[in-house]
Amino acid sequence: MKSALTNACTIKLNNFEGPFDLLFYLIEKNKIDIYDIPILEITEQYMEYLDAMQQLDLEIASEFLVMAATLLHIKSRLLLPSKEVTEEEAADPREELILQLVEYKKYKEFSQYLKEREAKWERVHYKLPEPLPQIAFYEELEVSPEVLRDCFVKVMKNYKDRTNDVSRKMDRILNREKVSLRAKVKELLEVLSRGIKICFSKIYNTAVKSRLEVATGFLALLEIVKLGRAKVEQHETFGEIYVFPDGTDDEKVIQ
Amino acid sequence: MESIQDIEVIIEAVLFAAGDPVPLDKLAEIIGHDKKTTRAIMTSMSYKYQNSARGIMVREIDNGWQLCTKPEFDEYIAKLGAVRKKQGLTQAAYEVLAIIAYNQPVTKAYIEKIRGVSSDSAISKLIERNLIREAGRDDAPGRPKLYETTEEFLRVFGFSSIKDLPVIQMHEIQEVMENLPLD
Amino acid sequence: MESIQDIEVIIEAVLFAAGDPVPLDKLAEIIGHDKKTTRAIMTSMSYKYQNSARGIMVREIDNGWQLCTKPEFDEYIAKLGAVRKKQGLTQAAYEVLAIIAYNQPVTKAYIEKIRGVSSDSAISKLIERNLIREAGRDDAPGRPKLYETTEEFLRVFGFSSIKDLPVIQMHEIQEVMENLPLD
Repeated sequence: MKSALTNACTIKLNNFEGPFDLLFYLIEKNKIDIYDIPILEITEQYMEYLDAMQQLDLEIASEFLVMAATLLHIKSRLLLPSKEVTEEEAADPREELILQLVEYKKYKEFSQYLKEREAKWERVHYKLPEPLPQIAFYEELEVSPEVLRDCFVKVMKNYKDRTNDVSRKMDRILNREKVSLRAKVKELLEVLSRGIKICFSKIYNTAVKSRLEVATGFLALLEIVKLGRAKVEQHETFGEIYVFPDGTDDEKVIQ
Repeated sequence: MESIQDIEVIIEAVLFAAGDPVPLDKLAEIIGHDKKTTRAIMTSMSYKYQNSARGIMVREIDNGWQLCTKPEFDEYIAKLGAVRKKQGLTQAAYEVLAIIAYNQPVTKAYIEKIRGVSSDSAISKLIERNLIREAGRDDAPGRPKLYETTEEFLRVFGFSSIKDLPVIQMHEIQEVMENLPLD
Repeated sequence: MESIQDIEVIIEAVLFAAGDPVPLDKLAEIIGHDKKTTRAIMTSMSYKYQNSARGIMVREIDNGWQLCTKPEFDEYIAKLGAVRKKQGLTQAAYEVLAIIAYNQPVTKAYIEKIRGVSSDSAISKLIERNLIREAGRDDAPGRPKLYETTEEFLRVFGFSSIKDLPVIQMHEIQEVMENLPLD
């Protein structure tokens, strides 16, 4: 028996995909009903296979050993019914194994079906695509003319900003050396010597002078006020600063 | 107004030139009909090719349509030479493919639970053959990769879509439970 | 014994799978007839395809035979390769277009001076979209290319001529200058 079995399985041995596959082979070979597996016989045959594999020096994958343990466990439970049977244990110990085998069988059958379909559809031939020019066509552009107009105004605005910025930067660089507190005090005193009231912003603002000049001009004004050479008035925060030389009246204001 | 026959003739030319499957949307756009009408035309056309004296037929793949030769002429085509035979899949690969096809997207752990063996090499082989691909990750702990079948799978096995897979009786398991002889 | 129709069906499958022209010798070998008979079959087949409701036809090329689409379906086949591109110009393209529209004909140097950045890709995009075109060369040193808007530009914006461009009051740009924030 053993040697016959050994011979029989030498051919197939390597082909078993796993323990389920081997069990299946045994079930079909013995013409057993999958729903009512005679565990004693099957376990015995399964162990014989493993033994044969060992004799042939084949490496036995761990999954086969796990299944062997499962089979032996089921066998022991069937042989030695416990006296105190819990409800859970009352179930057929083969149940889980059978469920797994049925599930596996389903896919094994389907894989056979896949092979058949593949064999048929392998006989079908396709044609290479013709070289087609890839033409990109665009969906309608929907833009209002105003968008174009606004875009242009914005671009020009940015341009002016940028060029303005550049020229002011240039001015600042060129003016840097000229700006000194002393020079601004002198400049302001000259204006005040005409004896008229002046608006600070008319002389110093960033549209016509660099920031440094405006700031220095303001420091110069503070200096002059400190020296008692002028008085200042401001009616509201951030409002215009009026500068009065000593003894001038309101009528004569520089425009 | 074009007759159905005129449209079928246009579609024949278009599918011939395309070689690859042409999506339903694209066909509908080309013939200037809605998708429902186009699908009806394609179904009828497919039937006509199948049942008339033609060497070629129309097949549906994943909501697209493609011309191919009828399988019965393979032996003649083989005489042209240069017919490449693909390397076959292993039994393990077929089993893994079967499990993925019915349960996609599915994790490796699930596949291995059903097969009872490690399935890494079969999975890599199937990916290499472009029959399956990764499909994101499962929410389960460890966020394992999920696998699904590809359009190439449909093409190779002659399915028009995943819905085309034969129904496996899932209630079979239920019956097993009921029929277990409890001794 | 195969009928003529059976043979024609086989030939359809063979020519389809071959794609390239199949020499008469090869066809004769495949269908198991002599060359003279094969030629007669091919001539008759070619005639039938030409005169029936087919999108494809059989063509003789250099003593070989090939399937191809009938020329009258070219326009439909062309749609296969057509890729619909989402409309919409980039901000850069709008700016370049606006500068050209209001200053045409204009050089790239001018455009780049106004924008302060290189504008090559925006210009090529606009040319590709047929919204601008080259308009001769400037007299300036190096004779740089000039650009102007096209009829397509007028059509897209609904202008009948360039005079329809919305008017920009010079003060709008001037104001911009005067209202510069004093930093």
